[in-house]
Amino acid sequence: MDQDLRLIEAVLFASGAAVSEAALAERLGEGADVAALLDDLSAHYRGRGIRLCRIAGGWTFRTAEDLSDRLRLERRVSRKPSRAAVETLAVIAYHQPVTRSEVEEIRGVAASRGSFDILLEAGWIRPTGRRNGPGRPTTWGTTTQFLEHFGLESLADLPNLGELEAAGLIDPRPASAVVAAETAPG
Amino acid sequence: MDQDLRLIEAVLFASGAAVSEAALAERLGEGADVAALLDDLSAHYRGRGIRLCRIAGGWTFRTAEDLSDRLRLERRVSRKPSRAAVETLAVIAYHQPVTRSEVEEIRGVAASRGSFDILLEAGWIRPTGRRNGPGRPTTWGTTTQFLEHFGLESLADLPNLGELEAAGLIDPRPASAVVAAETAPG
Amino acid sequence: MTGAGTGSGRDEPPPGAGRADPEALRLDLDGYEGPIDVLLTLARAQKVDLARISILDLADQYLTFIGAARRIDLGLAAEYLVMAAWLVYLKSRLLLPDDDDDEGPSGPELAEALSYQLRRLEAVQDSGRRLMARPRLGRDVFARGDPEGLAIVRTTTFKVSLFDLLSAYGANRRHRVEVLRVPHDALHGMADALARLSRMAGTGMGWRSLARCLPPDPGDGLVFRSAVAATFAAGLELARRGLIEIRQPRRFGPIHLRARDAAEPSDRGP
Repeated sequence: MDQDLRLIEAVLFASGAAVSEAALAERLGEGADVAALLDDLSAHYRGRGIRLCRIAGGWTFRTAEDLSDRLRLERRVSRKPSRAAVETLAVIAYHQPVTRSEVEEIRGVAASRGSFDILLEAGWIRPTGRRNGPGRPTTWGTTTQFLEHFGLESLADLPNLGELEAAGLIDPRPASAVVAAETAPG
Repeated sequence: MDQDLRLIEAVLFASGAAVSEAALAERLGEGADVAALLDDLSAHYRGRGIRLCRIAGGWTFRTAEDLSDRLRLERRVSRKPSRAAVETLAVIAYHQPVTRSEVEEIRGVAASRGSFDILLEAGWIRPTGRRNGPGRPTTWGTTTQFLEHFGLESLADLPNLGELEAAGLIDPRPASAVVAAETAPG
Repeated sequence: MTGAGTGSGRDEPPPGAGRADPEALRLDLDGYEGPIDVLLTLARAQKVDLARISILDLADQYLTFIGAARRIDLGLAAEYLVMAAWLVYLKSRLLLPDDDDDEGPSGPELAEALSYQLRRLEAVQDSGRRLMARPRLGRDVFARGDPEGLAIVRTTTFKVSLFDLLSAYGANRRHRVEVLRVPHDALHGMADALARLSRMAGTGMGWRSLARCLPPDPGDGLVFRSAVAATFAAGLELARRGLIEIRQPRRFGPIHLRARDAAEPSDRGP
């Protein structure tokens, strides 16, 4: 195989961007017929998995377009959201519409950005509007996807505090009931 | 050209790192003879400007070695590693997992902090764990990047490793301990 | 301990192999990594298999070398002298009959350990050179410069059950009791302070201390502090709007407020 052709092949392969014919000519030195070499190379790769393409005034290798579907790989990943995310979701579900700072206030924890991101990614929460007041903060609520995921027909299906307590999910200390009653929405 | 061959070519080309045979098989689906396809592809690139190489446990394309001079037009001035750094790297590569004090013992020199820093910066070494014993010192080994940089398929590919092992020269213990163990009766 | 396998280490001459030509010792120690490196270089110059080298001869050569180096540079690094001392000791152990009561390793064992260390270091140096001589990525061979990457489309499914959700809420409710609440109804707010100061500014008041701008019943303790803070903050806000001026003649001194000069009516509100 022609040494210049090999060099062009290697240069185009290793370059981080398309290479102009002028730059190729400079590399090859005087007397090289860059256009003819590119023709050769292009012919060689015709019908293969890689193709020589002319892009933005230069030449570069690209994978063949018809393979793009087979080059993609589908992966299903199953993730367990953090406790903070689950708690944030619960607070949003029960207190919606609720602002981010109200969620933080209810959870008694400051940072919740990561939790919101995960819940958004899962498609479980959505912005529902803005609260009148300083800064007009976004309010959040749950989505239809949320109901579907948890097998709920409507938000009214969420058990109320009394039912949660009866199910043993809330410590029935009197103080908690007092505080809960104080801060319950509505 | 065979569609599977085209796909392998495109996958290896598009991937930023070496691709294992298992990963290739997963992409090709059942019944594909990956080894035979790789042989075909390898034969196809023989003598060209790009070459199919086995590196770091997978397959990848690299520019042909003999073109190195003509490819190195843009002189990236890479600092030549000091003798101390090269020696330290060799000790870690051949004797891993090895502690810092074992490196010093083998080299017979105390200071090697700078060398470790340079090797870490190059991404060639990494902490691999801790040695049981007083102080539980960190042990060091080489990285995948190390294999990639030096074009090694695996650590078993280290030049001359077999002979050095046969000669009993791969042993990070202090020389006196090695000799004592060998001369000990039984 | 045959030296059969070590011969491969001698395929290529080490860089600067000639530097320790015993006839023309270069007394500059800068090029060496340490005493062991000097010993190894001296040993190599003998052009014998390291496994068969005479440690006794080597020790003598080292002592000669260091003796000469020391005449030139009295500040010779201590490690070189420590090695010299140790080699003198080793010589004595090799030359004098072994003391059977001795607990430590015998002279020949010490010599063997040194020989092993030299061979192992030689192997390391040789391996390092071989590694560096390989075609290296980014220097001799190149990877694809602009890999398109293999798209992996990830579909994430989140695993949470309704039970997880409800217990999280339950746990949250439970912890509510621990949240500290500060009764804030009794505190002075900025809205009142703004209204009050605006009224005062409207009457064209002259310099007046902050203390005399407080509400009629500022209270005490935390409530009093809130009155001061609210009034001061309201003052800053009105100053920003150009309605009043604030001055504090000295650090930590009293703060005074007054309405903006009537000569600048444009700065006033309608």
